Amino acid sequence: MKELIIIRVVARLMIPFIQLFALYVIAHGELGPGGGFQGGVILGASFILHVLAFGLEESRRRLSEKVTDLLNPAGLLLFAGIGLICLIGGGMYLEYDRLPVTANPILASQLGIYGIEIGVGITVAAIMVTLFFEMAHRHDD
Amino acid sequence: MMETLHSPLPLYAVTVSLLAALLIGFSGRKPNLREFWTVSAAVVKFLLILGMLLPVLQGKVIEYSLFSVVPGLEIRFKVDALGIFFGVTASFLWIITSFYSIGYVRALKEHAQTRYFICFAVALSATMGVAFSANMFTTFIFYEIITFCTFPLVAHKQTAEAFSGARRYLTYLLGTSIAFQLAALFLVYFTAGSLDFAAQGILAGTGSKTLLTVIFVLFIAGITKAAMMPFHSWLPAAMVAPTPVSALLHAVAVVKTGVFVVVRVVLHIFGVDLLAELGLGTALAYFASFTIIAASIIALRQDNLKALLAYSTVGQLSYIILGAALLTPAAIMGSVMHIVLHAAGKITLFFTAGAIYVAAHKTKVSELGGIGRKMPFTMIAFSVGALSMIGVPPLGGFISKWYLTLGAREAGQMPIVAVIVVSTILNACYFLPIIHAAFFKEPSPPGGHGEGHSHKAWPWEKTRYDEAPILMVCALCLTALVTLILFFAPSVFFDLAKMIAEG
Amino acid sequence: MSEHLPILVVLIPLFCALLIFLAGVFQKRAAWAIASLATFLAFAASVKLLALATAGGRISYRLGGWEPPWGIEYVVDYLSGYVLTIISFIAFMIAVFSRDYVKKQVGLDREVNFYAIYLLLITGLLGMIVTGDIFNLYVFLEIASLAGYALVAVGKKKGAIVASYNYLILGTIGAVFVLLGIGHLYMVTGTLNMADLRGLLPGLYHSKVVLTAFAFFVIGFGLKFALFPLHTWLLSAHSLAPSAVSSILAAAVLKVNVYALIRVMFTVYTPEFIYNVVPLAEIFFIIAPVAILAGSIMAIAQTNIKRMLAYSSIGQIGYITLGLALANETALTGSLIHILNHALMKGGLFLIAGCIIYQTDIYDISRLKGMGRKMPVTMAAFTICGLSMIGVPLTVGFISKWYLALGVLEAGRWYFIPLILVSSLLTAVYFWRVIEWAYFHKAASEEALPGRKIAEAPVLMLIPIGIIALFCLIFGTAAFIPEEFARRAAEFLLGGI
Amino acid sequence: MMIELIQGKYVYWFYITLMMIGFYAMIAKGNLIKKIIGLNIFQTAVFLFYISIAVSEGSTAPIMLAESYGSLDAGTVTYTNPLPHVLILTAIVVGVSVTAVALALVIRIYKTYGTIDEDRIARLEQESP
Repeated sequence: MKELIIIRVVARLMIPFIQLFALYVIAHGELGPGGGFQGGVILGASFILHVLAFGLEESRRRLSEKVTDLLNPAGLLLFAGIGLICLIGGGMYLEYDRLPVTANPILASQLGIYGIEIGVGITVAAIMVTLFFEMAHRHDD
Repeated sequence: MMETLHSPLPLYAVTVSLLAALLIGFSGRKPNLREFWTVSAAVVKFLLILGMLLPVLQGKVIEYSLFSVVPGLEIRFKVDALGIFFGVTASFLWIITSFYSIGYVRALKEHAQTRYFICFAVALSATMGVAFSANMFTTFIFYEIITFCTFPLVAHKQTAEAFSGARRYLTYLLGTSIAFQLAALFLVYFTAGSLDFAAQGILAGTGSKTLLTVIFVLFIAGITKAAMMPFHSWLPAAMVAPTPVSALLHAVAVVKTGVFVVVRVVLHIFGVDLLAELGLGTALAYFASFTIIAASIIALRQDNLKALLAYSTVGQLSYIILGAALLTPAAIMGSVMHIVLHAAGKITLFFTAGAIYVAAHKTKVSELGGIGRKMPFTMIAFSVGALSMIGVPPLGGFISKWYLTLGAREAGQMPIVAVIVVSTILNACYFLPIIHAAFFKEPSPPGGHGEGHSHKAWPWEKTRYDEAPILMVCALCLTALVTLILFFAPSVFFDLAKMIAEG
Repeated sequence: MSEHLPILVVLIPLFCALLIFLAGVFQKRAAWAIASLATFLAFAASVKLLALATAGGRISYRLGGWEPPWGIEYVVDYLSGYVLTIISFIAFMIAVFSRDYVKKQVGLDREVNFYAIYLLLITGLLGMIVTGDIFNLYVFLEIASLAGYALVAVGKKKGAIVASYNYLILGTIGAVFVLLGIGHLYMVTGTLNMADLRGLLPGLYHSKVVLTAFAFFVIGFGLKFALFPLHTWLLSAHSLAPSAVSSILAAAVLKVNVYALIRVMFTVYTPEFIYNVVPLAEIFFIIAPVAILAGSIMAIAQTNIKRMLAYSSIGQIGYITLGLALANETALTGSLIHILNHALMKGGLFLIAGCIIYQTDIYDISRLKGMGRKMPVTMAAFTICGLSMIGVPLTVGFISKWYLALGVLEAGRWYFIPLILVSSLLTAVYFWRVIEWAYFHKAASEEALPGRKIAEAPVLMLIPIGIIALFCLIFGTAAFIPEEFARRAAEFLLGGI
Repeated sequence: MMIELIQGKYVYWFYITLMMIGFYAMIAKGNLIKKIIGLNIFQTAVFLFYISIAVSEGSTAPIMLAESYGSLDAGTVTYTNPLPHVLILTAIVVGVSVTAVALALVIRIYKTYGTIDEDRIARLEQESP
């Protein structure tokens, strides 16, 4: 385990920055290059780095199966739910300018896209992690 | 134009035995109640049909439209002279057969009696459906229902032999009806735009000569229930069925449905004029003649009594087709009359065959020596039936043969007259020896035939008379009597036949 | 609210699938209830949509409020309303059926995943039906396909995983071909909206790119719905999957892919193109008869009941393609009714096979002796569905064959009549065999199944079967109902928008 | 003529070659993992095709620059068509999902049969149906 020490220290240092960058990419998606997909992948990668450095069990303790299982559909639900809320505002599905949170259509549209990018980001990250865990985990049963 | 009555009576006549089938199914545990349903349905059905007979005799037509499946395909009933003719015949004989069946299955303690009676009732419903249908689509449906619901009856014994017979039965009937009859239906609907029966046919002036010929051939090949050669071999195979089944279904309901549909097609799909113009009537007549002669010759060689009767049926059915094919009024009358006359005669013969089997456990012609002395009523009835088949006056069979011959002469087809004569001789050749043996030969010593019952003497040898159960004997005497009465008082049927022949 | 139905019909199963995942973390038992409810709501929405489309014609829904040629459009017209109703109905029936079946044949631990993936499959299928955007069609196609691969592998049968893998490989080839076809069309027209494409394409009908695109579509969707030489994946996938899955694959997935091809043929391209420009009909005239005959003959040779049903699907697909190729309204009506017919009866038959397997673990037809008495409801339903498959009058199978045959005659190709009839006979052979074993033979001695009394399946499995069988009869007798919708749809397809 | 066809449309030849390589691997390889690799090559070829149809000579990325904001002049700047990129983004996600499902299946196949060779699996299946 000793040879891992460098990796672990570096990983410990890097992971918060990677995650911060992921959040930036997600949040920035509405105006510039970036968005939920890319940000989600980066976010997921940070967890995968954690697994590589600290091992499956340690990571699972931090991010339990239950949480990823919940986050998987939750992100999608956020996406689809925002689309559905637009219906309440009298618009079509995913017509963000009619999002019934503000009267300003441009603001509403921005908020809607933010929400959706966040939803996509959550799901992509959670799926990445889930896939990685599933593949890395040896099913000996 | 004929007057048309709209009344649901035909529907009731068809469904009454369906209802009975349900009730029979529910009262399977109580045999007496179950049999009560069978008999009462038979009686009610007959009365309903009698109720329709009078208006039809006055020249009216009863119609009832049930529903349309899709535009152009309608389930509709129409009671005309031809339909009521067949309806009266079949429903009357059902009453008698019901009693006979009860005697038969109880005497032999058959298994699956409830299924037997249910299928029987459904088969009768479907037969009425064919008789009263107003278009080819309705006919086709009931035609197929008959096939399906008689399968369990034919396979009733559930032995390997019964199954192989029943499978052949189904293969022939279902196979040809799907392969040919359905194709004919498609073509008729496509060329004429309708499947309704009409007095002068619906195909005149619609398609090319080739197309109409193809349709006709498809119809004749597809209506295998008429047992025309070469599609006849299901009928002898179906003789594995219990005798009442053979009696009603294979002397009346199933095979008569076949010839009835052929007559329908000839008269009401094609029309006499069109067939005459196409020359198809004559072709069919010669085809039928071949079946008549060939079947009689095969019948000569049969030792199994029921097989003999089956081949005799094959031949006799072709008389009916022959009559229709000749296309002259007299021939059509003879043909239609033969439906009822052959039915009465052949059902008597089957009944006696069943009675002999129940009382003496004999199935072979060669075993019947001297049986007339033990079962005089049965064998007298047998003789009446056989003589009617041959066409000896004063029995019913004579009338139809007379008109057929007349019709053949009218049509100028002397070879057909010869065919009728030859076949009469052949009929005599296979029936008379049986009668002779039954009454004038010494009984064959027990044990002399068949290894199956060689070990002990039969109880009937001790007593002088050993008839089948009373219900069965009554039934077969009654049908023999009907054969006789039909010669002297054919008036109702005669009038109907005339109406049919005159269109 | 009803103006949002085109999107809701897709969203309901999607939301519920996510809900099942979410709820499954805490409560595994809710999965079945949610799935049944979702499919029922989708069915109700479909019925309403069909009614709306019948009354008022084409319904268009602009996703995100974007105008059609630019935004994604969802369209419900006669055809999609009709297919939508059929598919959502079957999906509902199968969802109800699954409760007991999945518990036993799939296992409790996979229950949540099963229902969620099932709903995703339904989402994909319904999405494929309502979408009016051709790329969106591809996305839904892949959603449905992925869910399908997963569902095939979900069962306990060993070979199912390999079957699923092969299905995946061939299915993906098919999907990529579709994607290529879309790319080619986009390359020359710059639009993805089906109606827009229809308007832009006619001038380009002789362009090689457009022709190539069409070939890609036919092969791509053909792979997905097992068009004859491309059917190999179907046999093991349909026969080894759990029966509820086989049922949805045969009844819904095949049908929706056929529908997608019809959409592309008639809405993206025009009848003028498919019948006059490309030799599609000539190719189908060769493929369809071979498929019909080969499917029926191979079905006769099978001893495994599910394999028999799988082979028969290939033949039935042949009927539908034959109707498409005949290029007249009657035949197309027949094809569309056959979509309904095959969905009902094959869906029903696989469920029935599921009932039998659930209760007895019998796959072999010859071991069904005496089953008619032991499982009367199941076998009665089997008989009805079987008769419908043969095409006996008063079942819906007769109606589709009737219209196909009339269409054949109208097209002047009488030589297909014997084909239709012969295949009916062959179908009769393999169904009658089962019916005879079940009803007219004495049951094998109990030793064959030690210590187990065979009884009827649970009520919740019987009800869907019963309803499906009943509909086979209802639509066979009151056939003017499906005929009305199918004929309108056929008229609409051939007549142009 | 031939040269022109190859030179002028070399992108298409490129993607067709790539596609056939992938197709070959999917059909001919016995190793289930190699089939999946083939599948990915096959899909990627189509993705490249899509991207290639979006390009037009001398075009820039379709990002609205600050200086052109408000005075949108379509004639001056040529953009790459962004739509195929978006479509392919979706298609890539789909492709990843397919790969994931395929790999999951291979893992289960390996656990059941102990091999990922197609012929051996077929033989095992025949031995114990």
